[in-house]
Amino acid sequence: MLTIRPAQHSDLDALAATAARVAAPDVSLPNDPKLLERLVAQSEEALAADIDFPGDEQYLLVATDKGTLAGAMLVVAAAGHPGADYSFRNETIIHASPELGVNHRMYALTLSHDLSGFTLLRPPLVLRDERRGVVERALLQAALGFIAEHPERFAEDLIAPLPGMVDDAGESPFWYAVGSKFFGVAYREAERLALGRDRSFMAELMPHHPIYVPLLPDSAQNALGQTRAEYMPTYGLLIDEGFEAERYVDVFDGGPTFLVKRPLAHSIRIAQMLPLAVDAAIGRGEPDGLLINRETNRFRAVLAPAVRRPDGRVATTAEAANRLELIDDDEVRCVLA
Amino acid sequence: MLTIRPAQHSDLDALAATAARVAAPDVSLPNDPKLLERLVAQSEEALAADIDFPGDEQYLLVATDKGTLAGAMLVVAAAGHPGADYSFRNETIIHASPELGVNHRMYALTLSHDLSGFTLLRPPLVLRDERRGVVERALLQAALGFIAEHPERFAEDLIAPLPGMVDDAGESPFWYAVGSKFFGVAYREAERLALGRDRSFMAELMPHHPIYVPLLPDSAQNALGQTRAEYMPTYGLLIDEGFEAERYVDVFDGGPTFLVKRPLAHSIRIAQMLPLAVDAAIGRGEPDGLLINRETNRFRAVLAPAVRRPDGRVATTAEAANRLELIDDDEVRCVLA
Amino acid sequence: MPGERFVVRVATGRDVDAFHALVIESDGALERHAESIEASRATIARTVRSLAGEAGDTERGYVLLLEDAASGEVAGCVQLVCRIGLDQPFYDYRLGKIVHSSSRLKSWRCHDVLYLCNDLTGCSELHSLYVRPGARDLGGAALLTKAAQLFIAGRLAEFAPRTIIEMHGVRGRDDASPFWEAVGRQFFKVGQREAERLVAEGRKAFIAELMPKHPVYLGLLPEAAQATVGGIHPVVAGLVPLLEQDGFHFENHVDIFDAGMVLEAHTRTLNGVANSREVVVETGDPGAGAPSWWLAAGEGEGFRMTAARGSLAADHLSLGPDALRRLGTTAGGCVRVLAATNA
Amino acid sequence: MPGERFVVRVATGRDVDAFHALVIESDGALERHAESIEASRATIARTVRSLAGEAGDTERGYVLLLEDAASGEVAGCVQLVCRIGLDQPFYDYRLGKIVHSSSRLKSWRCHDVLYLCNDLTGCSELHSLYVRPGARDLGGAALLTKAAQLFIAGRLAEFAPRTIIEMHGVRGRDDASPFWEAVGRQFFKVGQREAERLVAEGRKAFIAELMPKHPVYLGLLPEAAQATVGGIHPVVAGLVPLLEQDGFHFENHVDIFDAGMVLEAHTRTLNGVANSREVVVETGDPGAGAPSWWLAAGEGEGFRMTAARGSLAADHLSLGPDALRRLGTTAGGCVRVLAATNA
Repeated sequence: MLTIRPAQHSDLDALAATAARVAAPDVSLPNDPKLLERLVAQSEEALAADIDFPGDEQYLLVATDKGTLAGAMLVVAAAGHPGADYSFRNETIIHASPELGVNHRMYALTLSHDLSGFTLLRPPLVLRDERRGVVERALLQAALGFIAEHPERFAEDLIAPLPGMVDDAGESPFWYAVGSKFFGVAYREAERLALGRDRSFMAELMPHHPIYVPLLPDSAQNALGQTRAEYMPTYGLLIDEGFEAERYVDVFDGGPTFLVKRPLAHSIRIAQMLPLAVDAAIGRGEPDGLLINRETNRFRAVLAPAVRRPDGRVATTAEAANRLELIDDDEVRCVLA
Repeated sequence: MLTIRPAQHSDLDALAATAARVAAPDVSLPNDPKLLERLVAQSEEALAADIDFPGDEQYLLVATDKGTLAGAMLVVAAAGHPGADYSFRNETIIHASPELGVNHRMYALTLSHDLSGFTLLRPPLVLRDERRGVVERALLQAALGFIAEHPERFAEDLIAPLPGMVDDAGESPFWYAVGSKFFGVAYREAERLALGRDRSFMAELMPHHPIYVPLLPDSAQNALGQTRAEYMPTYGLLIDEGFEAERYVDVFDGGPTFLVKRPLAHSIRIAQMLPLAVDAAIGRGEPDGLLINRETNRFRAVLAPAVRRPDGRVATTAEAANRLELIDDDEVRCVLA
Repeated sequence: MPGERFVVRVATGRDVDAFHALVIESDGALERHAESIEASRATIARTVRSLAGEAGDTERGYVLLLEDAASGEVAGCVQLVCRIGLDQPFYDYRLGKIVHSSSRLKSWRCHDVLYLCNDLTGCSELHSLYVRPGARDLGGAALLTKAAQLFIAGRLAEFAPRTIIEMHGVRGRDDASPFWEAVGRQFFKVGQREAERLVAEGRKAFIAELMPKHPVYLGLLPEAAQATVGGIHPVVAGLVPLLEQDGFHFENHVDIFDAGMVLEAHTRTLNGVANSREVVVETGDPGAGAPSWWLAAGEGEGFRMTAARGSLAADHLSLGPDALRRLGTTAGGCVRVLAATNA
Repeated sequence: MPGERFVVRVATGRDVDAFHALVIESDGALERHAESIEASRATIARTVRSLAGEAGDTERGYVLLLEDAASGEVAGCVQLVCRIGLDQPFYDYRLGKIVHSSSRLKSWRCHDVLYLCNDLTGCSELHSLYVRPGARDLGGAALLTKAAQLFIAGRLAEFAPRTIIEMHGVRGRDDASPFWEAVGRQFFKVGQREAERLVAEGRKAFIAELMPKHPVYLGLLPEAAQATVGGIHPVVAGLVPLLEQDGFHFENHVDIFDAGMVLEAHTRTLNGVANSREVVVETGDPGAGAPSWWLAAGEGEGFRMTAARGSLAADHLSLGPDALRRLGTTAGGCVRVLAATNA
């Protein structure tokens, strides 16, 4: 039974192994045991603390199935905190001339701090097997459930960036046309620096004036707001969840940044708070739903057969209740199919 | 019984009389019988037409009570259509220097087309008497109900601008510090021109570069995003409805422009679709609710005693059903207290 | 010296047809001029009103014509505008620098940036310099630019402290400007010739409506476009050193359409203004060894300018009778003289 | 002529204390200099390395000192930097124009706009011109600016095509700059003196971090601030006409802190570069009626400059023995000479 809970120190080996097996893992989690260890410690600290408003906390959730790690997902309470988060805002500028009969939209990329302080969801780190879709969706929905249960810990606006397109040689055409002109370092190096905490070099090096999109080479224009093939499933999940990617792209690779207002996220909008009912008859053919307890450091979510009964309670298996550490009539957050 | 319906030609005299009695009426409706007549005709035309996506339609709703006009409200399907809508976007720019121990937010006003195509709600035009609050709220809720019932006619984003602050002499300090520097004409004249359809002079005359707010005189900074005392009740109504006024202000007077995503508007979010039940026992002490039928050119809303009964139907008076042109078991949109 | 074959004079109402023939023949090189005969008539009428003292600040300007002294045929022109941009905005790009450096990344980068600007508002301008192919080898362009300076020297109060001249920019195959293709076309959605035609007709509102409001990073443009910024068309390459000798400099402004360089000078320090002076002429036979001079005589409609050899002693210049005839003056007359050391 | 009391020479390692005393005494007027003795030592060391040919492009520069010829006391200084902005960005504001016009509204408006820019990157610069109060009436500043030009003339290849000099801007009461109060303080959140101190210490990253990224509309600022843009402090008002005569012009760049004017010149056309020449000196007694000259002799560390009367005939200049002594040369030596027509 797929179970999602906060990462613990004992997950470190499995986390490192998973990070090492997924291509470009830095997008989701650092592929570096030392950094992973620090991240898990930060997450445990944040969960144990009393927190009134989002700061530099990071929360790491893991999904396990039959005792093995199936995936992980990192949630950053406030992007860029305590400084600024950098993105390109794709401004629309209407250029109209009645004289020339012209009325067209120009797009220009403006370095923006708009997303500073928004809650940032990194794409789930999940092995590329047949279970990927199920595990990713469960992780995303569990993270949203956790956010909804703890509004004081997160921002009202949620963002989720996906890595930008690369060409057959693994190079980013957007970086080549834009970033490389402003940085004196290679793409990987810039990416590495950007993951660090001190992003003051961004103010020093990045363009202060908007960049007109139509003046860029076609290869860069085509990459704008596009992610890599291997992230298309995540792209689809975010769309299903009501995220939109219209205005913001990554300053390095032009990848899309998805946005949603917390109450408009699908899994939050349709979630029901229902009393739990363990039901021995459940488990044969009932659809799986995501059940989420309302805890902080004992946070748990399970993907389990779940049905809303006519009496207004949610029926599920004893194992699911067990994993949620809940008993009958405890209130549970349900994301039912 | 307060009833809201589309304006008709026969309302013109009452509309003109109301517009003439309210100060600065141009904010809500033109104080000009000729323009009002054209507006009513446009509204009737729009209601009669098959419309697949928002364009230059304008819808005028009126509220009547005991046969007299109590108020009116204009809804513009797509702001600025077919050109651009102009506003100042209050950009946040984070200026941080670890060296100086400085980390502060600079604000800068950027001429923006972001709101182009959004559905625009003008503030209700209502006489300043003791009924004002009730009538304004009913008009706003009815307009939102109409928008929710006809998503193909309106945008996903709704905006509602309020007029900016003026000083004791009736002058706008924001206009004096900003607009007057860019226009060679007086405020009233600029306002009049802005109400016209051809706004190409905006591109010709308005600043293309952002204006730093802290460099403006205090009087202009203080006026930013503030409305006039007489619009404070409307300000409160919009806040109650979940509108937010953070980023956009009017280019002329610096008044706030409120925004909300359609599904997040309070009256839309809490609305219930219930079968109607005329109930003779209703009408003594039951709270008023706004009941809205689901029509287009026969659109009606009434503020009437309304209760959700245990059987899932909404009970109201025969008069209310009559005015809604509905009978028992017809589905009605209910915004109940 | 080659300039001796020509005189330069102010255009009058009788020159409309000849001027119009130049506009048509130039096939777009006189890009500020609409191709209608009415436009040519209006331009000449402006000169006439300016000479008569009837032109306002926003329109004062003069057309100078290059004329074959023997045949009387018009062989070229140049136009002087006293103040540009006072009626409609005058646009160009300023080529600026933005430096980004990060000590942490040990990075230092200097970016060239184009700013759309109206900086040259209120300057004087030489434009529409055109010489028929037959007169190009004979120093027609040099004579016209010197004539313009001597004309300015005689009416200095009418001209601005700064004078500019735009050079034709680089064109690629099909006479298309690589800069236009990479930049202008993206904003205007029309061909360059069409855009120039609208400007020539005075319909310039579309520039404010459509041009980039934000600066353009040069380094992000295609290399072919970058390479032409501040460049000059081969046709005018020979002219640039002459103008530089006369005090014009490239001060980082370029044309908005083809990014051709704009040369700028402090009007009072222009060679023909600062170093010319008025002397009395007398008839003589200076001989082939005498120094060469740029010479101008006459006021207003009577302005005439040419080149000739002559002997200068104190404030008297001795010229041959042919030169006096070209200048339309006689012994004892007053002539503005500028040494033509390189002629 | 007053300059005869002084010589100008290059600073050496022995001048650290004297130079440092000027920095302290100037009380902030030498705004590019940190107040520590180490900073003064580093500045002088740069001069020494530059003279020895050991300085790289990013640091080459010279300190010239004004010295009382009789007492040997140091009475002023000026600093020459061969290339600015190559290590850290050099910022200033460019004062540009934006014109908005609408034919429908019959409106034409020209807005002055300040653009933060690095346009002057790579220029040469004269800065930190300071003369002790006692030497000001005696032409100390004039002598230093002429000395700088003659020094440049002797090492022209080291200097950029363009040379700039920033003038102190207008201050109000309490020595506060109205421009700083209206603009700089809003962005920096510190006092002007503090900001200048950081720049002097080479900690300039905060400018990139905090300065306005967007142009500033001048017309929206308080009038007191507007009025000081491109202005000059009364202390340097007398210097501006001298610099303008030598070829410096205001080209619309102003200081980012106090909006004081930046003067710019084409290095090769500077009076002291274009119009000076080398002649052989001989001892004589030119007398009080002889013309006055700016004179420089010696190379590198031996550079010495002064003013004196002298008689020039062909390529020989006759000077009194006192002038020869000030120049550190003898009859038959080579001297760079510039006519001091207005001295």
